Amino acid sequence: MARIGVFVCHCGENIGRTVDCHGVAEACKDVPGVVHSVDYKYMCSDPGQQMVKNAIAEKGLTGVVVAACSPHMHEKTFRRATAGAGLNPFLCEMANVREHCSWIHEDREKATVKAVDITKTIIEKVKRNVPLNTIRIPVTRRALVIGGGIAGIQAALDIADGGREVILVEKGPSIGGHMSQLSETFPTLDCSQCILTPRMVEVYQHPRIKLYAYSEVESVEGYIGNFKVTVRRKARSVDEDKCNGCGACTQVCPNKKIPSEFDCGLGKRTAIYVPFPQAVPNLPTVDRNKCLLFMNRAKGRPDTCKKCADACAKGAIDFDQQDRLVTEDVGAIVVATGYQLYTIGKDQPKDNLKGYGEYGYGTIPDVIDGLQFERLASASGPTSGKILRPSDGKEPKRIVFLQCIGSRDPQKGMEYCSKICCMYVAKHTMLYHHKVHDGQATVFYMDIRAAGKGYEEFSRRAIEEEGAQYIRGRVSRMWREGDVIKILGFDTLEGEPIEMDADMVVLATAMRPQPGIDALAQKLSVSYDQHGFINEAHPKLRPVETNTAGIFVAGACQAPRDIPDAVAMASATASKVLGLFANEMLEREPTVACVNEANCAGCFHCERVCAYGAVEHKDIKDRAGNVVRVIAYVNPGVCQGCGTCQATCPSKSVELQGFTDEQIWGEIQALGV
Amino acid sequence: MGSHEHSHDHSGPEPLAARVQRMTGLNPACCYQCGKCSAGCPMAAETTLRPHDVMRLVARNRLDKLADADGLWLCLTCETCTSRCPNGCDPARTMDALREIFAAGKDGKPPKAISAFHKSFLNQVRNHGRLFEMGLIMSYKLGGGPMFADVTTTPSVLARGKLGLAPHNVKGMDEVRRIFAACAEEEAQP
Amino acid sequence: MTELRELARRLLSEGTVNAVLGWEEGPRGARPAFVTTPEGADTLIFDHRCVHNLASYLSPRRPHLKRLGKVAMVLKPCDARAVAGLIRETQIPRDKVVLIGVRCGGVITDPDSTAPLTEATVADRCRGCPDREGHLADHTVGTAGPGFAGPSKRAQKIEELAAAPAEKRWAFWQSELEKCVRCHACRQVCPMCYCDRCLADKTQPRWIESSPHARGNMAWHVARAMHLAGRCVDCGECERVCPEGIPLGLITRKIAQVVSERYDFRPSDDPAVPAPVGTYRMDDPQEFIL
Amino acid sequence: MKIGYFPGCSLHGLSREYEESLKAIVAGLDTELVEVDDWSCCGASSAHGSSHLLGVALPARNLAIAEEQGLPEVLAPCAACYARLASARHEISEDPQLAGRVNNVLVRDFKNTVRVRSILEVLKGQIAGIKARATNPLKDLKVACYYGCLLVRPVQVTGGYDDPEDPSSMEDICKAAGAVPVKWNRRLDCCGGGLSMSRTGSVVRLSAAILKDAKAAGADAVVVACPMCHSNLDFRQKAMKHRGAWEGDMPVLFLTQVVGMSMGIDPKTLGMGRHFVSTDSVLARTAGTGSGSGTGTNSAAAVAGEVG
Amino acid sequence: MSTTTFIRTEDLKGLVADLRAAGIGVAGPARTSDGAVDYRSINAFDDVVLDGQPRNSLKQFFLPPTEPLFKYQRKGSDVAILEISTTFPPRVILGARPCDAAAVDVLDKVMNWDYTDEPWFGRRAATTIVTFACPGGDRSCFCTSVGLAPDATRGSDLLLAPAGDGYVVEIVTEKGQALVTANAKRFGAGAGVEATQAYRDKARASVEGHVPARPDVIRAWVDAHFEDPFWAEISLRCHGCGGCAAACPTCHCFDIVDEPETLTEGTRRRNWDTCQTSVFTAHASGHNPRNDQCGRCRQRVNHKFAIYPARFNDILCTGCGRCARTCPAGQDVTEILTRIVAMATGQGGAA
Amino acid sequence: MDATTPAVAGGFEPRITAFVCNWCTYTGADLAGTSRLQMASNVRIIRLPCTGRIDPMFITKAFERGADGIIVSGCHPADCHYNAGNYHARRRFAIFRELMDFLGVDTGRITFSWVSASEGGKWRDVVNDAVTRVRALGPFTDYRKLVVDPVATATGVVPPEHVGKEVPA
Repeated sequence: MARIGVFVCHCGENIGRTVDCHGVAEACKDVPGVVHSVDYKYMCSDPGQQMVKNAIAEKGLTGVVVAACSPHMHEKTFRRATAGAGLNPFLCEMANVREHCSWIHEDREKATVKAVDITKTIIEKVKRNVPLNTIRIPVTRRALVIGGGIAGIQAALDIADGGREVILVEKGPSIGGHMSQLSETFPTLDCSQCILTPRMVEVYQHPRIKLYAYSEVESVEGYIGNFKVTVRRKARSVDEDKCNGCGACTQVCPNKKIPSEFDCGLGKRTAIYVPFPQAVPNLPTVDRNKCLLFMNRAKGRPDTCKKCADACAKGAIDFDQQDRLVTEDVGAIVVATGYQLYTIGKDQPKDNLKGYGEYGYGTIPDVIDGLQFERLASASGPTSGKILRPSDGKEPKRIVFLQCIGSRDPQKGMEYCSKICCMYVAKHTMLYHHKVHDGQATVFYMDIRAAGKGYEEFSRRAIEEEGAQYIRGRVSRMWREGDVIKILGFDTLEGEPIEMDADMVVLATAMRPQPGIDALAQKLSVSYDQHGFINEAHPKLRPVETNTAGIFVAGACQAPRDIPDAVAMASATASKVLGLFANEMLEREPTVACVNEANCAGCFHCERVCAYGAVEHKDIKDRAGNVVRVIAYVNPGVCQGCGTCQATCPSKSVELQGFTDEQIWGEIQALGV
Repeated sequence: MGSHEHSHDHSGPEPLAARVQRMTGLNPACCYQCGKCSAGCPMAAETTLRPHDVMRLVARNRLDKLADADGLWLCLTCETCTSRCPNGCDPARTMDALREIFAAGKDGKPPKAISAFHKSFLNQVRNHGRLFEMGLIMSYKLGGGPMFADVTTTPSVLARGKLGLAPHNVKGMDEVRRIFAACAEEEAQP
Repeated sequence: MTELRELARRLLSEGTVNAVLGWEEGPRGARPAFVTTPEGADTLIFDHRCVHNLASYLSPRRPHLKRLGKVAMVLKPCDARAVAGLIRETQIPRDKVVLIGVRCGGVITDPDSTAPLTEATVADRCRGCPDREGHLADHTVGTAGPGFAGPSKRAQKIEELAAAPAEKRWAFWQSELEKCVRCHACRQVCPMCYCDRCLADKTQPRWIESSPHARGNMAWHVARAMHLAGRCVDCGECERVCPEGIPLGLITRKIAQVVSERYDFRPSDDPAVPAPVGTYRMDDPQEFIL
Repeated sequence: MKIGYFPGCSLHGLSREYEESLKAIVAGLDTELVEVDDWSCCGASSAHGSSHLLGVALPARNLAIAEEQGLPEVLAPCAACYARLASARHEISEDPQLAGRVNNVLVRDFKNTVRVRSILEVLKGQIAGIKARATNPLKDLKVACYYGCLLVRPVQVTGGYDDPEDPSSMEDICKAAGAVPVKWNRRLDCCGGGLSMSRTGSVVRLSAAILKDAKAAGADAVVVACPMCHSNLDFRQKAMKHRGAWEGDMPVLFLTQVVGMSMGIDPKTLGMGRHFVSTDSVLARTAGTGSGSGTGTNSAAAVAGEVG
Repeated sequence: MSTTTFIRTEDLKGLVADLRAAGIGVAGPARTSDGAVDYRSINAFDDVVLDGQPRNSLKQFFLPPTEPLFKYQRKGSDVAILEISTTFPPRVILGARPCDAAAVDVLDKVMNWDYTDEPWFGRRAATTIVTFACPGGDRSCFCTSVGLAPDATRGSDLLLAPAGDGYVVEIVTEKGQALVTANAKRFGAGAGVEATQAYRDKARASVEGHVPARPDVIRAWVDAHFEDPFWAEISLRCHGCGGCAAACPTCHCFDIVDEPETLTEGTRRRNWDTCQTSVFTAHASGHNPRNDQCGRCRQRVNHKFAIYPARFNDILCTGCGRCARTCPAGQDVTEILTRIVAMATGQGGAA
Repeated sequence: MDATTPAVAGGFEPRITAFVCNWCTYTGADLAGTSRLQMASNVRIIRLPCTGRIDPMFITKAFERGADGIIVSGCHPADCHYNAGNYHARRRFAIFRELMDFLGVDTGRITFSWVSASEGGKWRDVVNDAVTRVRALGPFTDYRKLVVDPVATATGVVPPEHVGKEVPA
């Protein structure tokens, strides 16, 4: 039989003014199971808490109801007091007679009746409460960072500098990401590679960072503090231990005409290649789709070309290397997979992206995108920093930049603003102006979004000091006539149509998440939006956490981000990870779901509604070891306690502790007439 | 019963944007004035009312400015604006709705020549069920169209057997007239 | 029929299955049959009186049937939806049962009736049923009649009720539900009710009072309707077996209409199609929410 | 193959050569055109600009009749008719309320089951047949395929049978007929459409730009699939000259005529003589292998007698 | 006592009117909303439908599907019990079937076994059962195989059988006599029992031979074959729905539950239950002695034809055939009993 | 009258049970309190972690126990603390509401709303509207009548739940 103590708080005048607190305490005395019912001026004061403790000891209470303010205010206080008296803290609950009663009603009689009801509801709940214990989960204090761009690099370095091991997985042959492709960065125009390269080297040399380049996450199991990650280490065809990065192999490769991914197709590379001179790790990789030997093998022909192997003094070339799967235990994961650019061609990866036929579907050679322009402007780029047209290598004297290509365009692209284009277009006009002094840069824009430290000043400089012509309006059509590009536009400020000729056009195409992010998100069971960007747990207050505990997000895989944003996010994830790793054990509220194994029918409706992937399949075996039933098991480390599973379970075989059906039934019962 | 009352009592005509939205199901506020429509408009050079101007004036409730200009009637309904609009605004359909508003005659008048042409055209259809081109030319002229610059070419048209001299009346004339009448009646309702 | 018997005989004699679930001629018309020998295959029948949804027998709630071992089951296109449901909800592994589809042009309501299958006698759920054969079966036998077009009498009754004022509906359902004696036959025959321990049998807490008074009956039928929402395959068994003649099909059909209208879902015999309850779309209609 | 056929007013009036050539070629393509009974005008741009409902109801009447005739699809060769019919179908299917209003106005139980096909869509499906029957392939005839506005856009209405910004079906059909499509820029620009009578000046400006671009690209002829475009580009060449906007003569052919020529059909049958700009130059280029009349005379008198 | 009298149809109608006027409830087989026939409260004899067996038996008139036993109130740790009356106002059931009337008499034994069931006998005392001799049944009827007959008087207070323009009335009990006496003007001279003989013979012929009339043989076989594979075989098709038990005039198992109404008040109720469901024998421990349908199917036959006979020397079955008619899966008691007799007499075995 | 019955001063005062989620509506109701927004006192809140936890049976049980009206309220779409609980609840209650309507329950008695933690004012409006609406509908006696007070039978009246089954006197 329950022995419940009820403690009604006056909260000074706050409750006492409109609620007859003594009357409430008296009314509760008749409730079956209540053995102690008192009222007091300030329950949360030390003497008030002491009253609770004393009553627990003296009356042998099995449950405590404090009728006072919102549980959001003082639940912790009174649970602590309860625990202090040796009673399980989860046997204490609060009846909210302040926010939900005294503060919103004037009529004393009505408010008192309501306060009694509220208290009775909680009495009935507490009668059915059971002792719960905080869940403690061991934490593996190593982190996985997915993506070796600037965000991933920053996160990895910060975590490693914080004293924890990091595994950094990069799918490309080198870390560095898009930032390594940039020429200069806005708004300071400092050299991108100059600031990035040292960080890349630091990663490589850091004793607590294990770098898996040319690798991808194969699968992820487990939950916060206890992930098991399988990484596919793709075969480079080069023995990492033997190779000394001399580059002799790349010199002799006969296939030299492969468009370089790093140079966005504007430069060429060989089939065995290092993507760029500062690559980390500085190891060549054989592109098996382009290597003559592998092309021959694919056709069933004998190996002919082995020039690279012959050239290698270390015997590091290994054509028979296979992909390897390695498994790592980690306690936290940072997703930093970055972005790709919208391509304007017809062959868009998703149906709703139609490409830009009116701009020639990207078939006009001198229409390039912003990243290609970066490569042209980069001193290490295919033109050694000269702005030259891809079609004929001439210097364009009239260059036109179009903003919002694929951005802010729900019809053919994405409705969102890609955030960085306004700034990099301004930067491009300046770089162009610095390199082609007699050239004219024109920008078609819709709005200039330059909210950032020094950003507005920077974009104004492009217009005011560097001669860029800004035309407010979108371009309707472009086509090629002879060697000029005809542009049909409209100046909405002037109110006139514009037909202009350009030698080169740069499209500021939209930022999109990396292809395959959806598959990765599914492996991690984190949610993503309709564009594929990873969802943060809360847009304001938990911007670098995902809805899956222990998985964090940094950089442009969450939304379009510029470098400072990405770096700030990365450091934020590192601080979250280090915070998580501060303790060997993780403590969690015991408000988690629990399966009644005898009752579970194994329909897995719970699994379908669980947003966290907390429901697992559990085999029930007979004595002979045969599986006789498969039932649900809720992993308490993963469960967040929403209880959707319980409402969904047809046989009510899963119970959310702290909000069980018994408890809620009692509450409803308490309100009966 | 509810605590907040909703009333449409504040008098005055319905805002143009709301009216257009009611007619077309499109939200004129979607236009962010990028001008891509006008950039591709074949009539942009001739008209003072380019598609993005139209969208703006609708959003700003400027029935007066729209009524003042010929632009609406110069639209070729080529759908270029609609096809290229990044935000799905459909200026062509919006202009249809505006023409409809003005054709009803209560809010301003369409330019004589173009209006006369459309009137003649529809009269032909109402009276015969199909277009009687010769009849159209005649009635257009009588209805106030400019002295037809092509009168000189008409004989050559006839000579090529291109113009019939007598109208063809469809059998379902009653139905066609009923459609005209029913539409007029339907549209007349508030 | 020969085709069916031949197939059953073959499956049994080759040892592919230990038993074939089908229909036979019983003392009171067609009834479920459990054939365990090749010779027994000759007792199998299929005609328009084979109304029973045998999928219920696959439910794991029946240990006495599990002992038969691997079974083949004869199924109508509508029964296939139930089997798909059981597979979808991980109640039976697809590879543990052989499915013999029979082409079907509709059944009547009473397996003991001698009436021919006509527009007048066809079971209401068959009106408008587009499926002549299921897609789930391993083997498909027989030929099907052309099927029957609407109008469904239940749909008409639902419309009639919907048009009536709420008090009328309340009165109608009270007069019907009051008849319920809570034998739970509706649950027992339902292929989609497979919980070992039904919610209605749970006592802590007692959400659904076991007493067959109007209040307990209301709670039971509301819970049943909610549990079957988006899962009911419209086999009509609950209504057929109700010893008190309560028109339970009106409720299940109504909910099916709601689910179909709101979420564009109809019961499917494809186990891969997710059920509409347990999934969501971010833009689901929510006109009823303030 | 049987397909519904909605000629529209122009094909029975100013552009009867379009119908003549269409009928001539479908015979060779094993296609039967079933004319929509007692069809009426689609309302063109005049209807939808004055009453939206009328603009939907007039085409819907024709679709309803076709539906009653049991026609699953209807070919509207005129691009404007196609646009009106297809857009009526689209709007009715998207808007159940509009569907109800249309049915009320029509007093017909119209279920909106008839698909509307453009000439490009239909001929694209027959490319193999066209190739097979091109006994007289138009070798070296350089054509500028002109789509104009309404054949391929907006894509919601057309259903996307061709790319709205970079279409290829007309080129494909012309290639099948042996002609050589040129690459040019103004394939999708508007010719001035319905303003032909009321604002000839605009039409002259727009159409002349199109012809100039075609000429610059080296085209021998412009190919169209719209009576309005044809009228503006062909008939208005004279006015263009008057106003000094255009020099020279650019034959403007209907796509069906191009196909017909490749099949070796008599130019008279194809109505080649009805054009204002002589098609002789085109016919001359294909003369060697042509059947029958060789150089078609394009004098008005030569054909006037035969058509009433 | 077995005297006869006669009532004309007109008087029967008048009798109903008289009873109603006197505030006495009258029930009889009448049409339900879904077109079936069931025992219902009637206002006039014209409501009575005599063709077709009522869907349910008379059981629910004496053992309702749910009935309150008492109400309780709690205050603090005190509990107060509020008794519920077991005295009921008088009523007459007109047009009962002999098999249904007999069932009530069969159940009197168990209801008066280890204690006297007050609500049951309260209702029994208040109720006069006027049975109409059965016109004959269908192939599932077998009353003659369990010692009854279409014109059996067991359980009836009066038995009516049609003759001429009315009914020959057999007065079976004193309660029946009291009804006749209280309404003497409605009864009078008429044809004798012999006038109904053809009617009775025809009815008897229609039900005979469906099940061998060997209850002793059945009982012996059931007693001796608890583990026979026969039970597993017949249970295969059973859904465990309990429809048979609900429809059965003699199945009488019940469950007792406390239903709280508010925090402090509630009712103890008695509700129908059936041995055909898994929860019927489920123990709180989780153990279930009858953990599959095989045991449950056996139990039903066992209880009716062996256990009840052993305890009360009576058969817990009146051969009404409702279980066979209602079974959704075609389980048929006539088939089961016939096969048992055949097995017992060496003419067959489990398939 | 015991203390649990709302004061009846000149008319019917409905009893309304509200099932709300902890993160949005409960906190929104807290905000209404801290903002001292006055509202009708007829609503009793039962706090749950998420609308996804709310089972339709809670509602039938509350009706059984004499509630005249119900409020179900949680986070706006996309705001769910648990990502998707409210989406699941939305489907569940869309169906439940139609079911109740079909069974003849006036759906005006059941209010569904999204009230965020910042919408104290909206919570007040939801409460006041629901109270006004249910007050107009009157007490939900239909549901309460589903089972009789057995005390009545102590006087010898036959339980009306047997109407049709037992002959009334």
